[in-house]
Amino acid sequence: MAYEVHIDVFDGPFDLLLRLIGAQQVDVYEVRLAEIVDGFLAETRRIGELDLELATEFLLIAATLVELKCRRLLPGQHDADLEEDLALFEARDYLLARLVECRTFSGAADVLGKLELAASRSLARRAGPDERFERRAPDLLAGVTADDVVAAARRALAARPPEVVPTAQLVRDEVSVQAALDELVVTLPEKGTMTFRDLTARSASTAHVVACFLALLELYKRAMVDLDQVGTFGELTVVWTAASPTGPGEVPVDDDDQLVAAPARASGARHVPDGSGS
Amino acid sequence: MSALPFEWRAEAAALEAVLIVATEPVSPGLLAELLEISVERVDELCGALRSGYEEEERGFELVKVAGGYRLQSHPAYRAYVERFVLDDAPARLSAAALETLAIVAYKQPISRAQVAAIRGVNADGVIRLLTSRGYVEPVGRDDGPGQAILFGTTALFLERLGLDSTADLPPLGQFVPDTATVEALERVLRTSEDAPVGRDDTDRMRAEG
Amino acid sequence: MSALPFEWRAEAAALEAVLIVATEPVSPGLLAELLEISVERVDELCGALRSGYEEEERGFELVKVAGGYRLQSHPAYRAYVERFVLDDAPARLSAAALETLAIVAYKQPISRAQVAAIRGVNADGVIRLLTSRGYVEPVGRDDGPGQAILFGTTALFLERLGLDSTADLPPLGQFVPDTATVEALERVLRTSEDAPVGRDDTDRMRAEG
Repeated sequence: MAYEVHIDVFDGPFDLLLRLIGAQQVDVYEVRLAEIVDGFLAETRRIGELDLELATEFLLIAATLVELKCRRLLPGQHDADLEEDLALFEARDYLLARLVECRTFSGAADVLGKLELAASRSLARRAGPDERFERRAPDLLAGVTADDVVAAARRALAARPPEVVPTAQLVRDEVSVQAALDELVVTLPEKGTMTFRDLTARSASTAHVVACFLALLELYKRAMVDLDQVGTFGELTVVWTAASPTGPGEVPVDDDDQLVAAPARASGARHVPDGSGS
Repeated sequence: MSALPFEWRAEAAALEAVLIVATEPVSPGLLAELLEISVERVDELCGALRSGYEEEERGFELVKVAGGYRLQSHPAYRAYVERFVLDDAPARLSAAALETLAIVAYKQPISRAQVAAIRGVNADGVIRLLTSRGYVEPVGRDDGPGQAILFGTTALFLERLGLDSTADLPPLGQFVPDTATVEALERVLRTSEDAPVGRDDTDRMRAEG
Repeated sequence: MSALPFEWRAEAAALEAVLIVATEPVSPGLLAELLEISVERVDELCGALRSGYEEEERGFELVKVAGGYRLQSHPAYRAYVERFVLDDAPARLSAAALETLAIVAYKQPISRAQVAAIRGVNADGVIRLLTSRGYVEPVGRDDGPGQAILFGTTALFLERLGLDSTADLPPLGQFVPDTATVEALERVLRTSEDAPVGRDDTDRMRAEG
């Protein structure tokens, strides 16, 4: 499945748009990136869950588009001095090399896909030796006890760390404390009392949970909520204490903590506290 | 194939295709259904294939066992097959394979995909090994759209462990150890067994003894 | 079998007997050892068996994949085999997964970061997927300061693609875009304002989509 864009100058799959721009059939100048991003977000909301692969693909192409567009928008060479020129050439060569490499591997991927399809038409013989040879095979369970089996089961079922889906880099700079604050001042007065766990149960990313937590601290600072936690790592309960409900945007945040810059690397996401434990 | 009447050849080849991928004897009824021909025709075709293999002195033969047809190695080449089975066979289960067996034992009936989800790696190879050794067997199919094969442990598995039924397996309990415990467990395992605790089922277990 | 020289027949039949009980591709080396003949002879015999099956239009075929010989159903009878084996069909890979797989296949051993640099996006999720499918596995660590895990393709990858070894991958060079395409890309990247995008250029290259 490929994500499709619907904008004034183009209607179709996103990667096709990139190819058309490459073929100079659509002027990158006329493509409004904001429109595409809005369309993508709307589509994501419609689907209800974030398809990581789709989102990744989207980002790859969107990033390339941004770079293409930057090149087009930059002033002509007359205005730049030599050093900037060189830097520009370097950046352009780098981008060109990257595009060429991308195309090369997507061509190779097509062929691998065809090989896979062709090979899937045959099925391997996997029957193994029949019962006439059974006694020849050594008993693999020699010396294994029921206790060994239960230990192995516990190991297999418990030892694996929970899967952490690295959504952090996909929402970078898009999660703001202000937005989280606006959500909270609508949700909290309605419910009166909520646990932080319930409050963030539907968060799409760790970054959003962090934003909610920072927004809560902001509200706490303004004495609009009460926070209660029974012991370290205990459930965090939030009680709305402000007199009247407040509308979105009416509680501004200091500019300094406006943006939650999510960690750039996915592995970093594991170390971001989920908020419920502080 | 050339010994067969021309119009039979495609049907006979289709039978060969199904029998080569089958891991259990296939009943004439099922073969008839698959090829949309009569059971009598299936028996005729299998008879023709069987005598064809015999005449051509092939290394495999077509036999009817347990109510179904199956391809198997010809008794004349038993010595080679035995040498191969011994050569190829691991002497004992790796830690990773034992974990897969344990998951099947406690979570049966369970599909390959569910085992893979718990193990975090593809488990097809290990399940194939466990099935071929008779510790694990297909016990049914999932109701879901994919109708995935569900696996369970066998009587042989219980016998080898000295248990009467799977109910006699030690209770799994609410076992959620912290990281330190897990690490300690793994250390113990590493030192008590010479088998490495493999994280990857795909590299098949090698003989250690 | 009858097409083979008389003195080869018993050896060829012994090969058939071993291959019919094998669950994985069997290396020519192991076959040579079992039959006490040379590897070259094994290859010759397998080649003869293979073309024999083809001529006789059998329902199975002999192929060399992942460094070994194996029997498999003939693609012509896929429909029957698919009807017979309900599950098991591994899910097809997405375009993004295939692209990452291609990068690992051609550039192995390669780290996650190197894959990400080529794809332009974080590749952790896709590599985890490919690892869990058994197509890709850690093969070592980088010497550099980070000691990054290096990934390579597995035997299963070769099996699933029907390749004998990674050397059989089509040469990467044939996928490099041609000069016209590269020039077109370069034109787009050119920043000079006095070179607006020419409408008359549009016919030079057609979009593939």
